[in-house]
Amino acid sequence: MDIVYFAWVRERIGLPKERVETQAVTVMDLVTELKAREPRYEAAFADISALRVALDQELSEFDAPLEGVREVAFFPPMTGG
Amino acid sequence: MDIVYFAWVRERIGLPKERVETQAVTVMDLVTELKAREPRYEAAFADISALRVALDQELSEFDAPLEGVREVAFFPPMTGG
Amino acid sequence: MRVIVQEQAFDFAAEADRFSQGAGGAGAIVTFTGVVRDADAGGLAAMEIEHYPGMTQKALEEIATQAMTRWDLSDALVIHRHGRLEIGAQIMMVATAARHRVAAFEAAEFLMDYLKSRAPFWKKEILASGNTSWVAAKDADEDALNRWSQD
Amino acid sequence: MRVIVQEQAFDFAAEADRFSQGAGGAGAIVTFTGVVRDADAGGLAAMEIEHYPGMTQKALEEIATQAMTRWDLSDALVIHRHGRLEIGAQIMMVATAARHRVAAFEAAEFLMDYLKSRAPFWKKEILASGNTSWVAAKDADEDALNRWSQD
Repeated sequence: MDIVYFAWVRERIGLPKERVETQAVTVMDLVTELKAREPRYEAAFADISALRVALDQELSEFDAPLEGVREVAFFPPMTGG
Repeated sequence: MDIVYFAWVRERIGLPKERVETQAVTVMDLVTELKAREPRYEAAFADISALRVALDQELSEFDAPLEGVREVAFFPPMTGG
Repeated sequence: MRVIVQEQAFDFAAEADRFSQGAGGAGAIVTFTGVVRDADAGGLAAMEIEHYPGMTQKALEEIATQAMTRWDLSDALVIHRHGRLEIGAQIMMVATAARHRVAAFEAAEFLMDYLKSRAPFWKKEILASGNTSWVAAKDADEDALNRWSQD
Repeated sequence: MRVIVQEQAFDFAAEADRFSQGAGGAGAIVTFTGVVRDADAGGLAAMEIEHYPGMTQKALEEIATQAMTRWDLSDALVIHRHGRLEIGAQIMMVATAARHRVAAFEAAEFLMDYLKSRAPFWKKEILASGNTSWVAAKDADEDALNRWSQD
């Protein structure tokens, strides 16, 4: 599964994209796995309410299932326009 | 005093502008004088609620005084834009 | 702030460009353009717009000045034509520039609502049949004005 | 309907002109242009806009399609840039064309509210001091979205 990061999430984690092997059932499970890895992940995911997630380029929720998903994206609230 | 007419008021009365000598105190008094003149004025001023008035190029009301006014304009509700 | 009343066509692109170049410090620019479209029932040949020469410029300037003050605009532009206009012709435009988008949108809508019901223009539809009919003011346009009344 | 995501500058006047030429049957055309302005506290050198390439085009097309349907637009245009933008540079524009002004205004505001909070762009302010800071999402922008929710 590909994970992509944008804006300060990307900066805090220190990379734009990575490939992970995971058995996580939901996005939240995946977040818990990532946070357990290293302090920079712990820091990036410290406040989930400050983050948004997209599954296969569609905005989604943290309790959404990951089955069949190829790309998970984490980023702060958007500031377009 | 100059009186100017626009849109269907002008068409109904049949002229764009005329000069009148009047002792009318308010716009409404002037309207009453004009209506007494001829059927085309009677027709144009039949329904005052369908008309607007401007005194010296400022939107005004039918009970406004005419003292010092040089130009009275009668017209239907505006449809600009 | 510029207010222009004229019979001849204006160049929307050039005006919009000039306006956006000059809107220093603004983060948001809104334009509105009104175009002659066919009547709801079809059969329109052209539109004839009458105005009150002595009053029009002054009325538009007052409205634009109000908008500038109320929304703290960095600039505002109003162009309105009169005379005969064919289908597809641009009747008028407004443009507003403000720091934030909400102010720019609100000011442009305010200008449009006031132009619709308070600027001394009257539209007459000239139909292909040769008939003509003065466009009636809409209650909805009068209602639209009320939202801007301040206590 | 056109949706364009690009790094290079766009020509607002030319785009607005092309849009208005092509908006057949529309009586009302609204454009919005967003421009890089100085930070509220001053000292901005430039803006850097990051986006999510795989998602941006699709997200903007969905938003524009929604607007086309909901307001029965005759046309809609969205252009959004990414990359580094200097003060005064145009960031993005939207344009809407409808029979009546209320629909054109509402659709443009809807597009803007969605772009602000739902399109995958992130703005970073680059200050003259060398400091950088990600622009925080505003509660007011999130609130602005709620007015468009349909039951």
